[in-house]
Amino acid sequence: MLAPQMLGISIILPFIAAALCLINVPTLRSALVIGTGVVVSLASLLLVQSGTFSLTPESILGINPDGLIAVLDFALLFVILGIAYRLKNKLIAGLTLLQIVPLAVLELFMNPGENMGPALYVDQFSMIMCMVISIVGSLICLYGLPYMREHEHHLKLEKSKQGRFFFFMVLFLGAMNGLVFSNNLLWLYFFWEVTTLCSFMLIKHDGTEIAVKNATRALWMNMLGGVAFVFALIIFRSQGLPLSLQEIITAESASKLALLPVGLLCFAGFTKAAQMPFQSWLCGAMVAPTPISALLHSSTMVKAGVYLVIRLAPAFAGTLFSNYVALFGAFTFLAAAVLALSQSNGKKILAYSTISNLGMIVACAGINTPAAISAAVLLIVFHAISKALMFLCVGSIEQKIGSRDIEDMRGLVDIMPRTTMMAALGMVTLFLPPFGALLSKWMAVEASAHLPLVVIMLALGSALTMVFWGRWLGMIMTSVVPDKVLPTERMPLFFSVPLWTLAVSAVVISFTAPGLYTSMVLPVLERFYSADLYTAARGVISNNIGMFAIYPVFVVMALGVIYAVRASSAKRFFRRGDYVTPYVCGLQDPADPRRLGFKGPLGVWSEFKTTNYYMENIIGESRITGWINLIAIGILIILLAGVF
Amino acid sequence: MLDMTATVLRNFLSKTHTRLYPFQVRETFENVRGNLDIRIEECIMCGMCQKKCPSQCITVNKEAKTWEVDPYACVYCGICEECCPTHCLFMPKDYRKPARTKELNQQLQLKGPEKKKKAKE
Amino acid sequence: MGFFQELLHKSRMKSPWLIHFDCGSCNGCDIEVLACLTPVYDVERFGVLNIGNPKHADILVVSGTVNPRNAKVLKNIYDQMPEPKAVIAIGACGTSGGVFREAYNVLGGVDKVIPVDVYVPGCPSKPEAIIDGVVLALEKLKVRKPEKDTEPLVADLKKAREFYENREERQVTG
Amino acid sequence: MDFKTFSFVILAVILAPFAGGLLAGIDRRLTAWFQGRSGPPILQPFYDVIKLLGKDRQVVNYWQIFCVHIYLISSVLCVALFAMQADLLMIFFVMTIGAVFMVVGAMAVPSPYSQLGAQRELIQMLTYEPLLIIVFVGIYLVTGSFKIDDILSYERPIFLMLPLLYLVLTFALTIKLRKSPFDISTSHHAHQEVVRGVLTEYSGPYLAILEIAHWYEIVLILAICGLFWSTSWIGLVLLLALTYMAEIVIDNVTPRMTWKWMLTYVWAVGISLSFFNMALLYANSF
Amino acid sequence: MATIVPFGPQHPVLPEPLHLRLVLEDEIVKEALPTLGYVHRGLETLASIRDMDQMVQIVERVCGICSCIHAHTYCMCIEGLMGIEVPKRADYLRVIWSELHRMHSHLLWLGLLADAFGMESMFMHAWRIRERVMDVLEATAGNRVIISVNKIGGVRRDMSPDQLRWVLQVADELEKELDLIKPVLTNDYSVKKRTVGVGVLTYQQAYELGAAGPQLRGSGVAQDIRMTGYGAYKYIDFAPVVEKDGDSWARTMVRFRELYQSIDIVRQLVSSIPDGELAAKVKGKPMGEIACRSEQPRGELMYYVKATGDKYLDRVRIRTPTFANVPPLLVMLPGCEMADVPIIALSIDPCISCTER
Amino acid sequence: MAFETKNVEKNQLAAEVQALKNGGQRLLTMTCVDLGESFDLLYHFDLDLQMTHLRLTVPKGESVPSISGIYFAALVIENETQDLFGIKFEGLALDFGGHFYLEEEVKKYPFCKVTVGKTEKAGEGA
Ligand code: SF4
Ligand code: SF4
Ligand code: SF4
Ligand code: SF4
Ligand code: SF4
Ligand code: SF4
Ligand code: SF4
Ligand code: SF4
Repeated sequence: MLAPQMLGISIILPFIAAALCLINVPTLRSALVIGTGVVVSLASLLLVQSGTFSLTPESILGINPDGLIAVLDFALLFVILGIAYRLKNKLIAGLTLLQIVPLAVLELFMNPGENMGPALYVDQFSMIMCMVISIVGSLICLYGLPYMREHEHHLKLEKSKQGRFFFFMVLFLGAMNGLVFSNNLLWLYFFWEVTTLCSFMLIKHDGTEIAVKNATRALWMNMLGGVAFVFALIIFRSQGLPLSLQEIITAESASKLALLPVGLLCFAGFTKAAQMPFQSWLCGAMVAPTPISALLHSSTMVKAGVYLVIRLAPAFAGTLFSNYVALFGAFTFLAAAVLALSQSNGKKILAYSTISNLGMIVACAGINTPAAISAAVLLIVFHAISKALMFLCVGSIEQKIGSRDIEDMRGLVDIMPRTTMMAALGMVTLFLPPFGALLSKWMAVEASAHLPLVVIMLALGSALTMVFWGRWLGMIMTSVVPDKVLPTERMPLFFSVPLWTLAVSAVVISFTAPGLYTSMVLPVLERFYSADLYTAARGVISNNIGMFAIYPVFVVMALGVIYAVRASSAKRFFRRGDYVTPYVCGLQDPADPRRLGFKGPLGVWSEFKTTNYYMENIIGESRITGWINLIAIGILIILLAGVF
Repeated sequence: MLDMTATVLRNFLSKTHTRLYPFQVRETFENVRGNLDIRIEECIMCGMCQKKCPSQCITVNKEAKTWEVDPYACVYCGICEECCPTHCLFMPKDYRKPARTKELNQQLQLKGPEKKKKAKE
Repeated sequence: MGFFQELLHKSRMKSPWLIHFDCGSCNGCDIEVLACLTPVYDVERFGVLNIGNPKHADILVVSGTVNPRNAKVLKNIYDQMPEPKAVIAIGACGTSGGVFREAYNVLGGVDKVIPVDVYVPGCPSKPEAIIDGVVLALEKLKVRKPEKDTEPLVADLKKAREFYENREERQVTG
Repeated sequence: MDFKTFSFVILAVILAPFAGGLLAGIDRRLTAWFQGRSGPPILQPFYDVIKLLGKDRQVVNYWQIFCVHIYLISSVLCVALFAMQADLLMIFFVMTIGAVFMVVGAMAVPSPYSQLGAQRELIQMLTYEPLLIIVFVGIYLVTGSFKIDDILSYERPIFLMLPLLYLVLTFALTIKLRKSPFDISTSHHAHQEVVRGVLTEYSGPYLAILEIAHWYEIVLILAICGLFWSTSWIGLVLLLALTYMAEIVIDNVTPRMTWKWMLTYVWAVGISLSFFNMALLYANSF
Repeated sequence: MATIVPFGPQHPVLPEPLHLRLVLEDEIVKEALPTLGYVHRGLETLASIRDMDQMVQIVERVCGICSCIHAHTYCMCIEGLMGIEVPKRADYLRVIWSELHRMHSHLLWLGLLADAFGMESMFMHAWRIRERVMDVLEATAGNRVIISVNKIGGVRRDMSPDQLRWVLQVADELEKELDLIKPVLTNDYSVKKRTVGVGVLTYQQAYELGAAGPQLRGSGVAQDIRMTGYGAYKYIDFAPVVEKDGDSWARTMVRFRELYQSIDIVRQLVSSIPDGELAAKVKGKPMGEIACRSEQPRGELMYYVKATGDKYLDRVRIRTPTFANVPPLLVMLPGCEMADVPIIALSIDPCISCTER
Repeated sequence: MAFETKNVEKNQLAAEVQALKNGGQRLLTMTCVDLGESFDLLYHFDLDLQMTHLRLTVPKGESVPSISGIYFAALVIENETQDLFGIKFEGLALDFGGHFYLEEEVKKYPFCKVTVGKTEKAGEGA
């Protein structure tokens, strides 16, 4: 068993590789990124072989690890303080100080006591997270290689900033891996702050005014979470509780007393997971080049937030607080879906959809039944894969057509058929059965059935989701040239490898969801819950209130798709039919009946033109964000009050 | 909101208003202008109908002794019928049937007025 | 296959969907076409629906005179109907141009632009006559005729142009 | 799946379109009577579909063909799953595949009507989907399960506990049946500002496939309605007959409304009715 | 961000070929531009190849729906130029037929409006009761739609006492049937939801844009050409129907109440119809200029005739109400919803065939 | 019914029409009559069921000021006249450029007597 080594590799290798990336040699950098990706992915896969175990490293490079972490903590915070000084931002400085001081108090004056617990803890949940981070994250980094070359070419940069870029990208992977494996909350805190810093640096990567502004916002919001985190630590310690995640959630003692610090940790999780009212930092992050958005949205950063909340879920099971969390998550789910509906900016839609999905995950954690937690864990996986796919597709599309507005993507299938197919697949896997994301949604709705308010929000939100995905899916398929042979599309190798891998795995993993559930989710759940667990037999996931027949639906739909593809193939069709032009009340141009549009008043030609309904003046972003934030803050206050 | 319900239910409960044409054909009203025809023997080829027809769809050929109407251009106004001095034009009340091809209604006069002339002589 | 063939033919006869195009009619014929749909005549008894969309329709019912502007529309609508299809021209105007056939902006009847299968005379045609016309057109629908009318409208319009050129002569003889 | 269920599923899949078509025929006949006409033969929908199947194929692009087939398959699958007595919520989600692909098929065509229709269809989905979920949740609250076999074995008619939710379900039914006042995205005839909305650009065999898929859907939704009185055949038939009759009357006495009205009205009324019904349930259980 | 939609010329909702190019944003109409000319025949020029008697038949076919009013107005012009005194019975008969036309026209329109907002049963109802009027027309005049009863100097057909009694009977029946659907138009929530406040035309706008007929009266302007007392209108008693709101509902109500008014007028006329000649003798050729007006179901119709004593008239100019109602339509459309376009378009009762002649 | 018209000159037209509008007159329509060498343009107005007519005589080939700025409704009438008689209106609010009714295939200005065969005689006779 090489488990500890694998663990080490997946955390430390990215740190080292990241540092090496700073050497500005393109080939070396590519090799490093590819190499790290492959090794880390393999390591994460190998790690799965091992069972649950915990570990406290004796030393790292000969230094006492706890001490090292403490020193690095302070170093990190001072770096941020420096940044705050450079940005002349008092808020960030204040928030940093609010962490430095309590942390110092904690480290220097508060006795750690006996029960520290192991520093690292590995179970199936963290393994899943690690796989997602390592594999999806690496694929995104791979994709970054050609993307950033093109990007800097577009921006006509004199001096490449790619070294810095990949430094933070790769570092991010290491930090995330560390985060999910940490059991010691102080370690967790360190990695937590590393991701904050990385995300700040990445968002401001392009250095434009708006990028800096949005990065700053991301920083202070996340620092807010950091502050909550530190205070949670202090409270734990002052109450004599161990700073060990596993003990907090399993210990019987940690009932009433620990609810406040758990609540604070959840709060930290909400900020990181960009829950309402903190959604703006994640939307702001859209100014960054696409690989960054993809990384933040799919496999890292935001997932750290929900990871923590789910981890803590058993600690507040059955409390009123839990119900509030469910409500809060459901509200985010609904509100983000409404906002997504009003957007025509493709990346914004993706952003709001991410927030919406995270809201669902948080809601699941709040519903806090085994069904809900399974939904949450599975959704993390499925969402990461499909969302990464979507982002990468939108990135390629943007590089090709120079716009991220979905209205400009009408008829995309005629311009870049392959990418469009991938994007379509990405969307379908995000919102239609029998794919995993919908499986999770199904679980969530059934699990929340006893909470009327939550279930109504989930129902409304899920319908909205259907609308904004459905129309996007429809519009990229608008084929503008009816009988032209599809153009072939050439993709760079490092575009097509990640895209294909993600696309195939989105389908395959959805198909193997029952297996995934039994092997990876069930063991974790069994530790905390006994009743109402789902069982997966012969491709059917079921419990006493519902069942989802994955294999039958999959098989029938797959056959259906094959049949439909054959039926619609141009070769077969031409034998019996004809391609015609759309109906425009008889006003086709008689001279050129293939032209799309109609001959209108004054004999003037009107091109075909339609747009979706965004209802800007009813649910426009600027119109309702304020209200949404207000409600969200309200729920948040009630929620935090719920811990007492 | 549902103010139409009464009417609809009344329809539902009463006999349908449908006339089952073509299985039941209603007797056409008297004096309906359904078609245009001629008793060609009585025509004196005066050309009055041709002159007065607003649609200009009648052709009277005095030499060949033909009277011709284009039933697909005729608007069944009855002007010709009214102005015909011998009242040889008449309008049966049954409408003219649809057809696959357009055919003129051409009538050739074989006897009729010629006899009259002879009689006069 | 015999049985299915029969079934198909029977269904075609029993389900003629109409599209009505007012091609410059005075409304007299239009309202008579619409009157066929009303309770008193109720052509839905024969499966007739006024479907309104050429892509769904089997029978094109045209009333009114053709002029250069609506000729293009008429032709386009006809082209958009999938085979098997039939055309019924309604009224004096539809069949020949009626009283207006010598007006300067009138090309004549519907058959100037598209092939017409049934002519229903009258001004306006009686609803009964229109029903008869539909029944007459059903034969055409029964078996799909392979030939397609591919003559582009541009050529038709050229013919229309010629029609104008000698218009004055025709006026004198008319 | 044992042999009995399997044969039942096969039977359901085969019979559903016939039932749906017959229902459509009866619907047209009754509608005619409500309008004082004598109406088409009961088998008219079958003639229509067979005729459409025999028409020339023409499409604007291949996506249309793809999408109709997916729509058909998902509707068939839904009926099959229902016959298998699977999970209601799952059936519902499978049904959305079809609905979404119908929209995609309509949006795939660069035609203004089809596009407007697709947008409206999306709004209709947005309107009825939450309501259906809420109805299913209501059924769960009564019977304690989402699985149809459990629901069927519940000993009392659910209708008695969920009368208001049944009303909410009929909203969804009206929208799905494409009847006034909710025939907004498409309707049976094209007498509508968007011609026939999502169906505008389909013709011939593809329109026929859509029609057949629609029959499956109707049967499915009526089956769901039937769950509300599953304890006796008489009750079931009576409930369905009355419901359908009411649908036809409503269709005839209301004009088509606008989508804005639909969304606000149906959500407001539907959600408040649901809350009220759920409150009744809680009150009962104490 | 906009959607461009062609509306017509072949559109299932519009029975007639009118084209509107609509620019929509979230289904709100931002811009509407019309195209006309799909029905333009140029029949006014036929005056140069058809004599004045033949022109009666031609102007009847300007429009099939109110055909006899066209012929009536045209005859009024010629009679005015030639100084012909029309017999009183002819005047009465002309107006009875005109009012029957108004009834069938309004019923037809009501049906089309109902079809436009998807209320099929109302369409069927209106058209079913309209058939009764059509029967009367067919029996008395010999044709259902274009009745060809007018000629210069009088009328071509008479109505027998039996027929006159029958007319009264049909009027009673009609009144009963109308009472049945009256609450639907006045009360029904959904119908009002679709029509109230849709396509509002204020008094000022209606007046300045030259709206005509129910369009004008729906906005509160009490203008009805029948008040000038042409034909037999001078012998009877009635007042224009006026509604204040100026929206589609008001226009609907104007037309609906006019149905009752027509029934009333027909009753008055039938009960006081005098005996006498059907037509005056016509001799000679007209000379001079004249403009005559009448009230069609859709509003005021004006004929201008210039004659030079020749066999052919020099100029016949027809100004139809729908033509006058096009500018108000263009003003009402922007800002409405796509779903309201057919309702607004139908609320002016568009008849393109007389718009373009 | 006597037919009295008031003659106006081209440069007074706008002022006259404006005056009528101020007086509460409704624009009914306008009529164009071909007089051979010139056109008669008749403007018909209505107030309280009384008609008023203005007559403007313009030689062929001359353009006429549009009154669509005063009465928006004149727009359609002027476009129609422009199509049928070829009179150019200056300042049309929306100019269909001679394709209000007519397609390109149709002869220009069909209502002018010179272009229509048989009517020429009648025109000369007048
Ligand atoms: S289009 Fe894409 S690659 Fe080009 S500059 Fe923008 S973000 Fe960079
Ligand atoms: S009726 Fe008159 S026109 Fe006719 S033949 Fe006799 S004289 Fe001649
Ligand atoms: S009925 Fe009228 S149109 Fe027909 S031939 Fe006689 S006069 Fe001419
Ligand atoms: S008017 Fe009578 S008699 Fe003279 S040609 Fe015509 S049909 Fe013959
Ligand atoms: S045939 Fe007669 S009724 Fe029909 S459109 Fe022509 S003129 Fe009108
Ligand atoms: S408005 Fe014109 S076209 Fe319409 S019915 Fe009246 S006359 Fe006919
Ligand atoms: S004026 Fe209008 S309504 Fe009256 S007869 Fe003429 S076209 Fe018909
Ligand atoms: S309302 Fe709907 S179903 Fe009824 S006729 Fe119109 S389009 Fe057809």
